[in-house]
Amino acid sequence: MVDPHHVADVAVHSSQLLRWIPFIPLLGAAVNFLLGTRIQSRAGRGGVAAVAIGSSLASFVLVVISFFSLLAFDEHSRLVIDTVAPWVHIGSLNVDIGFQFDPLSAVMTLVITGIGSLIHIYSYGYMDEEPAAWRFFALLNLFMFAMLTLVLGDSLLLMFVGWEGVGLCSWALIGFWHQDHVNTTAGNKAFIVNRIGDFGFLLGVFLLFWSLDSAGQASMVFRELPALVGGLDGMALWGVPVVTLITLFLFVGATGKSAQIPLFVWLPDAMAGPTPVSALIHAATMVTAGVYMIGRLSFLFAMAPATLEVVAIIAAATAFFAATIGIAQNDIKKVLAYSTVSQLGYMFIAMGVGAWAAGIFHLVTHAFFKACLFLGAGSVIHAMHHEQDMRKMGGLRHYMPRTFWTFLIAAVAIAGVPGTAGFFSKDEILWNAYLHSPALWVMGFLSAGITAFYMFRLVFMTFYGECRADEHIREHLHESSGWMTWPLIILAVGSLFAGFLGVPAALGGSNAFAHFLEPVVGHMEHSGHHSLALEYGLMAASVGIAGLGILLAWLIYVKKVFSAESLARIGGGWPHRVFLNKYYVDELYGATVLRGTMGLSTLFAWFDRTVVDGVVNGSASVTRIGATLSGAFDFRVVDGLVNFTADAIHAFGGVVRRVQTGSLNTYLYVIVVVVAAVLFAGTWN
Amino acid sequence: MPEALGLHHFLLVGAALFCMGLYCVLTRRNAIGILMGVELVLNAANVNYIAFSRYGVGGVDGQVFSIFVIMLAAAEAAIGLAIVLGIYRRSGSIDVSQMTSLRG
Amino acid sequence: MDHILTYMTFIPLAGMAFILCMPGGATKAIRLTALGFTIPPLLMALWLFANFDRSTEAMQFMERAQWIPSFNIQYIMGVDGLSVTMILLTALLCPICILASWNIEKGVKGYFALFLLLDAGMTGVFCALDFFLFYIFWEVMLLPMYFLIGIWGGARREYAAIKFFLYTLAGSVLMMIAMLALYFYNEPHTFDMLVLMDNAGTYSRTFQTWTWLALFIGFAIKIPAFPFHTWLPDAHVEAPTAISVILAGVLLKMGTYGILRFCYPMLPLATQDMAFWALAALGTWNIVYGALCAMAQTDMKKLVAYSSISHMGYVMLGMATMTVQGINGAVLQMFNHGTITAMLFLLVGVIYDRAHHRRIDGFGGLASVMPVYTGIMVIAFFAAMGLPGLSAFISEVLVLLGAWQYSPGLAIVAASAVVLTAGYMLWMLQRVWLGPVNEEYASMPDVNAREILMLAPLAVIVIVLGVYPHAILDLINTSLTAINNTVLSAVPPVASLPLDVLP
Amino acid sequence: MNLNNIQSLPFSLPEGLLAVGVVGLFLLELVVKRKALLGELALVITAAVTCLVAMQSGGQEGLLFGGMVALDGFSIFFKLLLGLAGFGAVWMSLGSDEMRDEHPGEYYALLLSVTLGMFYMASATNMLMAYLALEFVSQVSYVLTGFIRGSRRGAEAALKYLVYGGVASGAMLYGMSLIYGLTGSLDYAVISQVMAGLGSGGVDGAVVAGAQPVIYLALVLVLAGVGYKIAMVPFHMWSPDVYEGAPLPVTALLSVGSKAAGFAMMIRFFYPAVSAYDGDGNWLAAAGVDWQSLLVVASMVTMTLGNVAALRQDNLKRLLAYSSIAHAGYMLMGFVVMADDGLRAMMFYMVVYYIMNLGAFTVLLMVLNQSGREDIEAFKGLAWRGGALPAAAMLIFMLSLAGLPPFAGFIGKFYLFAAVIRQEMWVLAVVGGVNSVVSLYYYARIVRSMYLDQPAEDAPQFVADRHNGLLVGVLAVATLVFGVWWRPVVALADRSLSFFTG
Repeated sequence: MVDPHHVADVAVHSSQLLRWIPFIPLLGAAVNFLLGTRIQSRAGRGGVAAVAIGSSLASFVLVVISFFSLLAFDEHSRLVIDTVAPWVHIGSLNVDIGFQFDPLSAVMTLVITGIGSLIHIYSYGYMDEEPAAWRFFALLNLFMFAMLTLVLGDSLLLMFVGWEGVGLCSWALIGFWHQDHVNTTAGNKAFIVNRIGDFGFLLGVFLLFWSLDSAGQASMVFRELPALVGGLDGMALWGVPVVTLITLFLFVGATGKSAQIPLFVWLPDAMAGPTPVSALIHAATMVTAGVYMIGRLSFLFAMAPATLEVVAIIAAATAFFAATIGIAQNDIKKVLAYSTVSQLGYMFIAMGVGAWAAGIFHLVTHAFFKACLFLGAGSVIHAMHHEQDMRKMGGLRHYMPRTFWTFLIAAVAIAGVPGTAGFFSKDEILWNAYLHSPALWVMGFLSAGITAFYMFRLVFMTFYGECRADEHIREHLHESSGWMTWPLIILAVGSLFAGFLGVPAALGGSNAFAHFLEPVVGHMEHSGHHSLALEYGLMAASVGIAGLGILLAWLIYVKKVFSAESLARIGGGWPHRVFLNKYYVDELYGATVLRGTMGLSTLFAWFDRTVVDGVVNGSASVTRIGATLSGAFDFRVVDGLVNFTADAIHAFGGVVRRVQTGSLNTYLYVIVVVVAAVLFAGTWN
Repeated sequence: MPEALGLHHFLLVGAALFCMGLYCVLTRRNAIGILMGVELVLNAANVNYIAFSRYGVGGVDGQVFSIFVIMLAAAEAAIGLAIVLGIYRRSGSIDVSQMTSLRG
Repeated sequence: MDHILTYMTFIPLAGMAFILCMPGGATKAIRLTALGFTIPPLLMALWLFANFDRSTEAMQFMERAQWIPSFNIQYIMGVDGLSVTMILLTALLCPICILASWNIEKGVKGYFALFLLLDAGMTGVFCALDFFLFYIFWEVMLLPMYFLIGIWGGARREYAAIKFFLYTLAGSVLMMIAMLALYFYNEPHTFDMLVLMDNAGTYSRTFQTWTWLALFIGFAIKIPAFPFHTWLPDAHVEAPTAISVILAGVLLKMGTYGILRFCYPMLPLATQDMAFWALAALGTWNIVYGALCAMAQTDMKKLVAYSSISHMGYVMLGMATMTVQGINGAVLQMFNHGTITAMLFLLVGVIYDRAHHRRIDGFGGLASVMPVYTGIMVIAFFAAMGLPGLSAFISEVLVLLGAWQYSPGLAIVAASAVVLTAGYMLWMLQRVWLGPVNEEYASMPDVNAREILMLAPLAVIVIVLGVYPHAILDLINTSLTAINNTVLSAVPPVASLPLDVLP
Repeated sequence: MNLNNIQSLPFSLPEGLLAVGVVGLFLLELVVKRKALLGELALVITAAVTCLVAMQSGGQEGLLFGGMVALDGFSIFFKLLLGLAGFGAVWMSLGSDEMRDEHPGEYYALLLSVTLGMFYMASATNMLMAYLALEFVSQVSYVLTGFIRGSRRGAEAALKYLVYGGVASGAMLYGMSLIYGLTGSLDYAVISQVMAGLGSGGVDGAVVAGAQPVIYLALVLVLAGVGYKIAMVPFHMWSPDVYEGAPLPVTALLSVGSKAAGFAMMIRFFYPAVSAYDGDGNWLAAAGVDWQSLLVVASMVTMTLGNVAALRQDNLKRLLAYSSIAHAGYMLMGFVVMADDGLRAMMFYMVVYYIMNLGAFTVLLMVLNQSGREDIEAFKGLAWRGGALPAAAMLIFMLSLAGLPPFAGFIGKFYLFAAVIRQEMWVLAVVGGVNSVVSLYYYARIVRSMYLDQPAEDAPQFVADRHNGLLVGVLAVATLVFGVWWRPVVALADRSLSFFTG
């Protein structure tokens, strides 16, 4: 039952170490799920945290070891696989539980386990009053497992396991404080919207599988796909090239998981979860799964320029619109959430223009600074006794200096100030976007300015000026513990320096990062030659607009040169209202998709109970329909059909009884009439 | 016996009797009247048997049959009258259209 | 082990006789006896599972005896991969259901006696290879089911019981007509299902079509396929927990089992003709319709009942595709649905035992009150949603994969149910288990050892089959591939009627 | 073997014993003090008669009394069944409270007379004999129906029965006269020869052309006479009223005995007498008269009407009356296929029907004895107030009547359906099937009442009496056993399907 297909032309290394990268967190999760309550009651919160942090760190260590052993291989044979067990082998479908480690997985796993471990540590400080800490840590570990499966899985199907697994953990962690209805509703929304994406993803997988099947050989295993997809050329379904359809379906999945238009609505709501969760899942790792997936299948997407065009346009729109929404939010986590959506848009712009490595690069730098921002926000929220409204903050830099400085560094990074991580990765994307189409660059360029503005609006509203919190909270304001601040510091350092992994050639670097990924994702060649001067000019422009954004924020929120209120009144106030209400997308979905589904379900249930069964229950169903219309739909349509028949037979029974009058004359009449009729009929022929 | 009188005349008489009997049975509401109708039906058959026996190829079988029928008709009338008498004693009426306690 | 199938079928029957002889007051002894008589079949099923030859599609563990020679009725028992899977499911669920019935107080003796009779009937249905014998077992189940719902059920139990009874009988009458038609079509007349299958090539297309329809309606009522499904919500809501489990876990499977056992190999031409509308399209409709109806329910059991309708749609769709993936996925889904929906009903039963109602809006915050229970419940719910890593994912993906090759349009509609399913499951989960604690149930005890004993094995199976589906797939693949090939390769019989030959 | 009157006597021992019993019981009533003895004597006689019949089985076949009656497998089969029906009725009468104080000698003598009449109905091979036997049975039945002196319902039922029966048999008599005129004989053997000649056009062509409507008319009229005996629609209307009005044991006898005798007579008339056997298990309607499709319709209408009307009955006797109408419809399914397997299925079904219907009536009798009521309310919660065993037996009988496996009723229905489907009469099969489903509804109502309903607070504890309980038990076990292993019954029916026509 072992996979018979071997890829002959690539030297494959195998290592049984690989499986432990996801399995150790899984083990940690299992221990905490099954024994967590006992551990916590015996050893306190520290016990469960130790299990979780330990397994996460152990996984990180394994990743590092794997990473270095990968570096030791020749550039073109950097692929390690670990086939654990056969999984599904039915007909042409042959999938094993197997993991693969290549440069792309390496980058992802380093981010996941590295930043993940930091956030585990941070969580110990953050969840210091949580009675169900065991459940929290178990879920975090389970998330690590699922995410690692997503990026290490060697087939689309196994990737999908991780893909939905992270969704499950996301659901459970968003609704972690499940006594509050708002939290669980947000969790459900996240899961269901993600499922819409997963629906697309599945269809993409099916179409890919069967197209490959009719092209000769079907497979879902990543390392076999590049050699096979060539057969898809020229195939079409419903008049569309299959490659385009496949990639579009897959991209639907990506829009769900990575919160792109039109499925981004769940991410802001997901901020209902504990802040470390927002940092880990809804900023640094899970939401980037879509980007990873496109990177993983870049050879396929490269075959579908039409899809890439769609990706780029949607991504640019997402980046821009999410940024505009970010301007008007007052909830500190909501601002960061829209910022995440916007930054994910950047990553997809990169994917859409074929700059795969640039997208992944931004993914990495974003993981650092966005995790840092979220954790910093968490630190603030923790200090403010779970107050998230920025209008009630202010001046916090005096109370929590370490949080302030790390937050500031991360904000500088995301704004794209030269030298920081954000600068390198964002410029790489903007440059590639410009090469593809200047219009895309304009969108990204504008978004960069807005990003700088709302980030510094956040910084200034939170950390500058007078403290607007009430007395009680102000008295208790304090810097967070070392469990929380040290991860912040490490992340801040990363935000400053991670960019140097991929310094572009124009700035004298060698772009080591892109080079490292090249064996996996390759790169698309752009036609035409562009001068270095142009590249410098664009760089300067984006730095300039970021500076402009920061300056504007400073003028408004520190110097109060303009009031924020007057800004909100621009254009009759409606732009602000639109931003504040997130372009009314939630309302739109509520009125169409949600209302439509619920209406249909109510209608069907009514139909089921009234018509289908009613034809069996007949006369009674008429009254029941009346009852239904007045709101009680628990009675009868499909069922009605059945009951109608029964009633009809019953009524017929009544007729027969009435003929049996008891009078002899009737009886005799019946005989005579029937016999006469029979005779008449018989002799007629 | 005149030439004109043939089998079919007897059969017509029989059929007419049969119909009259049925008519009587259907329209009478008096129990005795109905019993008389039944007698007519039986006798219609008797006419047939005897006619067939005389004109047909059946030998004396038909005549024997009719004797048995007469006997049975008498028995039936006796039983019927006894029942009717019982009913009359109890309810003072022999109108069958009143006897509808068993119905439905 | 000679005659293992006979033993499996008749040991519960012996148990019934034994229990009938016990004094009615000895409730505890009766429960234990009932449990005791369901354990040997389980062990035998496991033995079958271990010793079943997975490499051949031929029937195994065959038994054959004359019964009524003058009508050529025989006693034939035998299993292939398809039936072994179903037997395993039955044998597994029966002891669990006995455990779930531990709280029955009224008429204990009658309850367990009838339950064992039901057990015997179910096992017999999956073992029988003589159509007549199959029919007897099929019908034998009706009676205990009627009483188990009618006597031990909820408020509208009488309506539900008679509805179930009438519906199923209507289906089986048609089945009997089809059975006799097959019998007389074959020369010499026979009920031997193996012969009926072997001769499939000689049945004319018209004959196949009508017979197929008659059989299909009988089976569709059991599945239950729209619009024959309305007995199901009523029966489920009124039935006691254990009976709901059996109903959803085993009885529904008999519909699809029957289609695969009879319609496919015996009437392949008709299957080719009818599969699209009667199985694929109807199955897809079932999936979406069931899911949407489930969403509107206010009673937990009813919701689960409609979810069964939806999930059984996958089975219909899968088998209709006639791809290796689809048909294997369909049967795997039968097993998985059997375990998952059993868990769901048991879980609803657990709180029903405590709260004596099942209104979705009547609870809230149970997760805080009953953490262990909630943990198991989450596994069951997410398994029902087809979460990867749990068993139903594999079967649903296989079905949908097969469906895509068959008809991408249907596959898209069917796959949309992944969203709907998540919708109604999570919504119910939120309303019942999450949110602020309902003070009325703030002190509800968590699951006890007995309840864990009945839920844990199922939870383990759900997880194991998600990781190692070949435990079942290996069992069924050979048999199903053979059945599938029969249908795919069927051609109309060579015309041999004089009318066709004469000029 | 064709024997004259004297030679026939040794072969008429069962009938002789019955006749002696009838006369003896009349006379003994005058002398015997302990009246119960008379009933027991009747019981012994019916048992002995049944045994005697059984001893004839497999022996010589032939025509007795100069061709009046046949002694063949067919008649022995039915005589066995009818003897058992008589036995059952006597047994039930012994256990019936309402019959306790009536004139037992007279009553049991009449029961034996009916049995005797039925014996001759089943074996008559001459229209005269058939008519005489039929009238004999009918007239004694009228008396039995109104036997309870004080019963107003009994008297009303008796009168209705009498008038209805008189008209129906009068019609039959008229029909027979036409056949006599056409064929010149009362003897079935001769009739069949002449009919066959008419069919093949052997006689004058003109006669044939004119004969067909007459034969049709005659057959329809004869059908009225036998149809009324078996309660076939539209000649069924007496039966609900009579079943309800008559004493319960008499009702039971009417439903299992005279129905079977009616069928036996009908088969003899419509098969050996007016149809031709092709030697290969199939029968051809004589003279091209299509009575088959007429009866197909009658069968469907009969079962449908019976079942549908039974749905809304509360009186159990009446419900069972409609149910027995429906069962006549089922049995007609076997009648109309014009083949041996159909007749065999009918005969098998009659055995099964005897068992389950008699059982149902006996349970009803037990309930009636206890509560004095015969409506469905009397069964309420029966299983929960001491009547577990009668309730279980009733359950078996009801489900068997509904045709559910593993009970004998299913096997019976199965054979009927098999016969119909072999002839590819799909519509009839489907109608029969639908009817089975409909019928379940009212049978299940009784089951529901016994099991699903709780007894009323003040309902008395049910005490089953041993006498009736024994009969119920035997019948219940038989229903179960024949549902699983019915080889002997079907073998008997197989063996008995031989008509001796000389």
